[in-house]
Amino acid sequence: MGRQDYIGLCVFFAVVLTIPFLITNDYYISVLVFAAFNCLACIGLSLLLGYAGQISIGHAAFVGVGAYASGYLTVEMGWSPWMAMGAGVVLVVLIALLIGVPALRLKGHYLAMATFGFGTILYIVAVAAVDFTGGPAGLSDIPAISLFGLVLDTDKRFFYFSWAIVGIGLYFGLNLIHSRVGRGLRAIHGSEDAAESVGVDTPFYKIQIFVLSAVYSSIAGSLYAYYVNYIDPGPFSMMHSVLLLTMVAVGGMHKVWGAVIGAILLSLLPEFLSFLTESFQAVGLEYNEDYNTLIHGSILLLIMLFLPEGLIDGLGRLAGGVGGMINIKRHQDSAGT
Amino acid sequence: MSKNHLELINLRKVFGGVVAVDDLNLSVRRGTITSIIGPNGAGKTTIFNLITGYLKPSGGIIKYDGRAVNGKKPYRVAALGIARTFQNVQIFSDMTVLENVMVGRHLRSHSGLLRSSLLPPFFRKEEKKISCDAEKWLSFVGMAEEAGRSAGSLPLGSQRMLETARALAMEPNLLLFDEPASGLNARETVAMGELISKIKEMGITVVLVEHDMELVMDISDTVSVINFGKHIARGTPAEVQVNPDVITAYLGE
Amino acid sequence: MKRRFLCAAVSVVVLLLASNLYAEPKEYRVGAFFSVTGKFASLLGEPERNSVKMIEQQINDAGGINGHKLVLFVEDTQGDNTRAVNAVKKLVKKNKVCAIVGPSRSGSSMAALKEAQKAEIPMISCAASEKIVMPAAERKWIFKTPQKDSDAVRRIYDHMTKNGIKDIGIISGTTGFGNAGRNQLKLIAGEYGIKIVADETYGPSDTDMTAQLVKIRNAGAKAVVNWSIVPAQSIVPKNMRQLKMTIQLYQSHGFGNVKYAKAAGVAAEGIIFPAGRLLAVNTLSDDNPQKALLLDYKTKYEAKYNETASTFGGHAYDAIWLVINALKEVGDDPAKIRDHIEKARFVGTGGIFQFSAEDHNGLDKTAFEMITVKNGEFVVLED
Amino acid sequence: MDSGGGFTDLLQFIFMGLQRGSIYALVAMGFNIIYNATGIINFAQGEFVVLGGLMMVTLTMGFTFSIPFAFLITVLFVMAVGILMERFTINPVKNPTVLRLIIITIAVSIILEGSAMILWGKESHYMRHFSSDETFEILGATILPQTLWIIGILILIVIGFMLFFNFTMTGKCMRACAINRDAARLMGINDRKMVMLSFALSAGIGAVAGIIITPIIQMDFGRGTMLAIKGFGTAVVGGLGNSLGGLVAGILLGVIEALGAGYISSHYMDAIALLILLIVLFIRPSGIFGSSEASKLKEF
Repeated sequence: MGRQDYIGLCVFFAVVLTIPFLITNDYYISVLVFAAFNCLACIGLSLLLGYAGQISIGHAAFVGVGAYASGYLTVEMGWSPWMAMGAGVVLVVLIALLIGVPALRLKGHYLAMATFGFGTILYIVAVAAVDFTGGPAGLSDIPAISLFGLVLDTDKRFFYFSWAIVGIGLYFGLNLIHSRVGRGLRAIHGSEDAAESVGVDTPFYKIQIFVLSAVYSSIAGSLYAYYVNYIDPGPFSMMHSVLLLTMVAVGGMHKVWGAVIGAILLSLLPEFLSFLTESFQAVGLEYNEDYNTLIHGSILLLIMLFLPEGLIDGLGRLAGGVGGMINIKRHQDSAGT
Repeated sequence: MSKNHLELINLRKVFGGVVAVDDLNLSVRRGTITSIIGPNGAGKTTIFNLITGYLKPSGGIIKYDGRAVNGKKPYRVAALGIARTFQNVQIFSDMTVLENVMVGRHLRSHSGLLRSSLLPPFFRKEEKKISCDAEKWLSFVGMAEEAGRSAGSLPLGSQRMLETARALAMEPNLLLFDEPASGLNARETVAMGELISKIKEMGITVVLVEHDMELVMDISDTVSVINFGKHIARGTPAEVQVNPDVITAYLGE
Repeated sequence: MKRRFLCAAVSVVVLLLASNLYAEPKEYRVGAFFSVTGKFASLLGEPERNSVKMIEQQINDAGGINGHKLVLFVEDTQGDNTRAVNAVKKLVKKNKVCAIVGPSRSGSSMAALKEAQKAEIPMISCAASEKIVMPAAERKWIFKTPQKDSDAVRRIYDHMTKNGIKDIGIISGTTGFGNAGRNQLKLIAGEYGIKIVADETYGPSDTDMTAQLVKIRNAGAKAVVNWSIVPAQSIVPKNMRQLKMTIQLYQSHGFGNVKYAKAAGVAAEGIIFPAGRLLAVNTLSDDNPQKALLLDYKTKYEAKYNETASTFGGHAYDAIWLVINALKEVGDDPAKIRDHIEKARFVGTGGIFQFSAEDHNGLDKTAFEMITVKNGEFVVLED
Repeated sequence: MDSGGGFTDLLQFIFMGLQRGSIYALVAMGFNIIYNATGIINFAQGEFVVLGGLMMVTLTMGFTFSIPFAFLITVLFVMAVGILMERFTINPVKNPTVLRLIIITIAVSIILEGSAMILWGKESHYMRHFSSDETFEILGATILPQTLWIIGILILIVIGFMLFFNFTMTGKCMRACAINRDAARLMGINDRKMVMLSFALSAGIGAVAGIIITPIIQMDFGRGTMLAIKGFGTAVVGGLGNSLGGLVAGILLGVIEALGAGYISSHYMDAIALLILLIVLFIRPSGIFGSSEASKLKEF
């Protein structure tokens, strides 16, 4: 049980290692680097949402805190990127505790609203606190991070670095869900009352996982800052929080792998759309970029309508054929009663 | 060690203006099966919820092993060795049967967030032990074969058994059953009765809220009758059955 | 069902092949990236995209550049920095362009410029902030065509000084553009002995600035400067009128489309703002060196797209012509193009550019004309 | 022309707050109607407002229809959009979970936003005021006639809905569905129809909000998200599902924002309102007017 997850992890590392040999164009490598940031944040979010059942529409703010801590401390204070990243994590832990302790007493839409409101406040602060964040003009000239003396300033190097961190995050996440703590979290999702009846300290567990998922986001943010070398409030807005949430849901929120798949696919979607645009234009068809918004919305809608468990289960079901379908159906029917 | 394992002294719970539990006094002797019976709405489940911390008493004292345990959170109550089942079965339907019972071992294991995330489960001693123990309790209720199944796909009878196995995995001193036979067929009810008796033989004190009188009279050492949140009678099954107050309460004036 | 899927798959493959077959060896490849569908910046990106597309067609209809076909690759950043960074990489690494025009927004430019620098491909931004090209020695490969914020501020302050205005209130949107303007307004005020008595901001989607204006009024300001992109530029004058504030309103050069003045109706009358000459081309004197070019761009754009030409489209127009001129002279070697642009003297819609190693913008404050709104039209303000 | 002192300013801010707040209240009302019928938070609510505003612009400025006639057509049009949305995206969902439904409404809002962008373009559209756009003074503070229209129409809608929910059979059925869907179904109420009706009504309210605010703020395709956010916040502060609460919370938030911008700092205006929202949530998780049980019901 759970062993296939670890086989999956090995496959994951093998794929990451070979991709730069298969894709020689650095542009696609860089698209995948951005996908890695989303992936990392989404793994954290799926631990919170899919396993512990607690929603957050404010995670982009944690990504932002990580990015800004890294940006400010390296540019203004001259810290080393690694120290700044660590400081970002510490800061995010403190902020997550501050907001999480009162917010996690809430449920459902109220928790959604609280995380959302908090995220928006941090965004407004990022825009308004010009002295620290540079305001809308942002912080530029953030240094690149280096590993064992190797400066990670090419796309390939950063590709390996960022996906290795995703891999580590994935490894921690997978271990966690197959452990005592992970079972406790899933129990909270299943039935909070029952979890408490066997002694699961639900408030403590919720806050722990909230903090952990915020840390994932923070590291994703720091990596973003070191890769782009420039940050402004734009990428940490609420739209990005919603996007992260969507990635998790599209991939399948009850599996960590779902978050990975969802993050990669939705990160690649704009590329697919621009490919579509080019192809239409290349054969002389009149096609306007404006339609891309429509296509984006439609894809999201179709996935949610027809593959409600997310791509990972949905595709698995399609692959599993009719027999598998009946099985799951029976499962659902009895679960529904 | 006091003779009474659990003692409720002037316990009171008011919802809005409605008195659900009205200065109730009740004691449960160690190692016995005590049943609480009474008409619908008599406040039986409320009593369980007060004991296990899901509700805060409006007044009175709950003594467990001679110590007051009022107002503790449910997970603290569980840590004292009090386990319970729920009237509407509460299992973790997205997890496997075995995993459900493994959650029951929560208090008997210790890995925290960090230790849990560092090593995969098959490299961890504690994880193996948890799974071993869980299998043991699953066999105890006769469900060893179902270990890999998704808990949500079980029929109701097995779900109640599973809930019991999960509670037993806590190795509690006191186990509260909230209508364990509701929704079960005759055969399953008998099996449940046998299981509860077996649990008592292990030295665990059992408190039972149940509507199935046959089951109650079969296995209980003591029966307490509650009506409108008040204790109206107490005794052996035989005594209670002939008590005129009880008959009035059930049949009306 | 299955057959339809197959058809779709085949056509996708065909499309893919078709797009690759397009590559001919002798063409000049130029990249462009604008915020065509972004929420707050599509108003900039659309005319920019339209302008460069128009020029591409114009050039190719006339037989290309020295016989080379001009192939333009346009990316949509959606106003998003991540996409902007990716777009530069795509243009450089996939499309192998020799120069890049865009993006529309200051933030996107700041995020993307590192990639252009690293790839050593000239990038000519259409965004306002001066930080993009400062210091020019470090931003070796980066140029920009819109006029400088600081020059816009100077023109406004010149006008204030002439009219004896000392105490002013400023109000700006919390966008990169608004913020950059706010900084310049505060920075330069001292030079002119102007005192900023109130400094207010509002979010890009805000719809009512009454509270901020009341504060400015109470602070005793004798004029208001509003620095933002739409739609706030129409709302601020309306709010002022609503509050019966009669002090002079100055706006930034972002007020670059007569539509915004129309949207504000009577409230827009008398607004003063610095802008490139495109907006008031009809009131320019015939001997103005820019006039012929401005009229040409304006008529062609308006005939093709059936909408008023804006200064934003003009910025992209200038940028793409800078590249085309360089291509004509030195071919498609990026380094040569860069060197050529750095020395270029060029009459554009934004003004008369004179680039140098120290100045990658090439415009000074004479690029601006002070313009006012009269009977719903832009006219050059007579001193 | 000099400021008329502290009181005038206060009054001015309050007028501004009332105008903002009325729109928040209307959007929140739309949220609440659908929430009551389905338990869904419809994030496309803001797009109804945008569609209403844009359609009205086209009808009055493009086709030069009279305002009452255009008003009617616009509301009917947006209601039709609401019904279509329910039929094609909400109704077919068999095993709804809250998160799934939320993402569906987000997807619909993206689609509606994209459609609006294609149909109406990217610029912001303006529309003439219902009556004069000359302000008049009350105790030194100025107010637009359009603001009075907004407040007046809000009051009419509130009264209209109170009558509808309390005195018509359909309204009572909708309330029954909101309280207990299963029980209502057992009583023979067609709950599916009620869900559709709730989408129609809340789309209609959204359209009205868009129509009355457009003369003041102008309308463009991208405004929906922010309106939805503010409206959702309002609905939560007022207690989800509580229409009267939403009304009061809307006005309150609008006034607080205006006062915050006026007296504290315009840089942090939106943050102030959200901070209050958070404090309300932490102290009274069910909103100012919500019942505490309601907040425990829905889970993800």
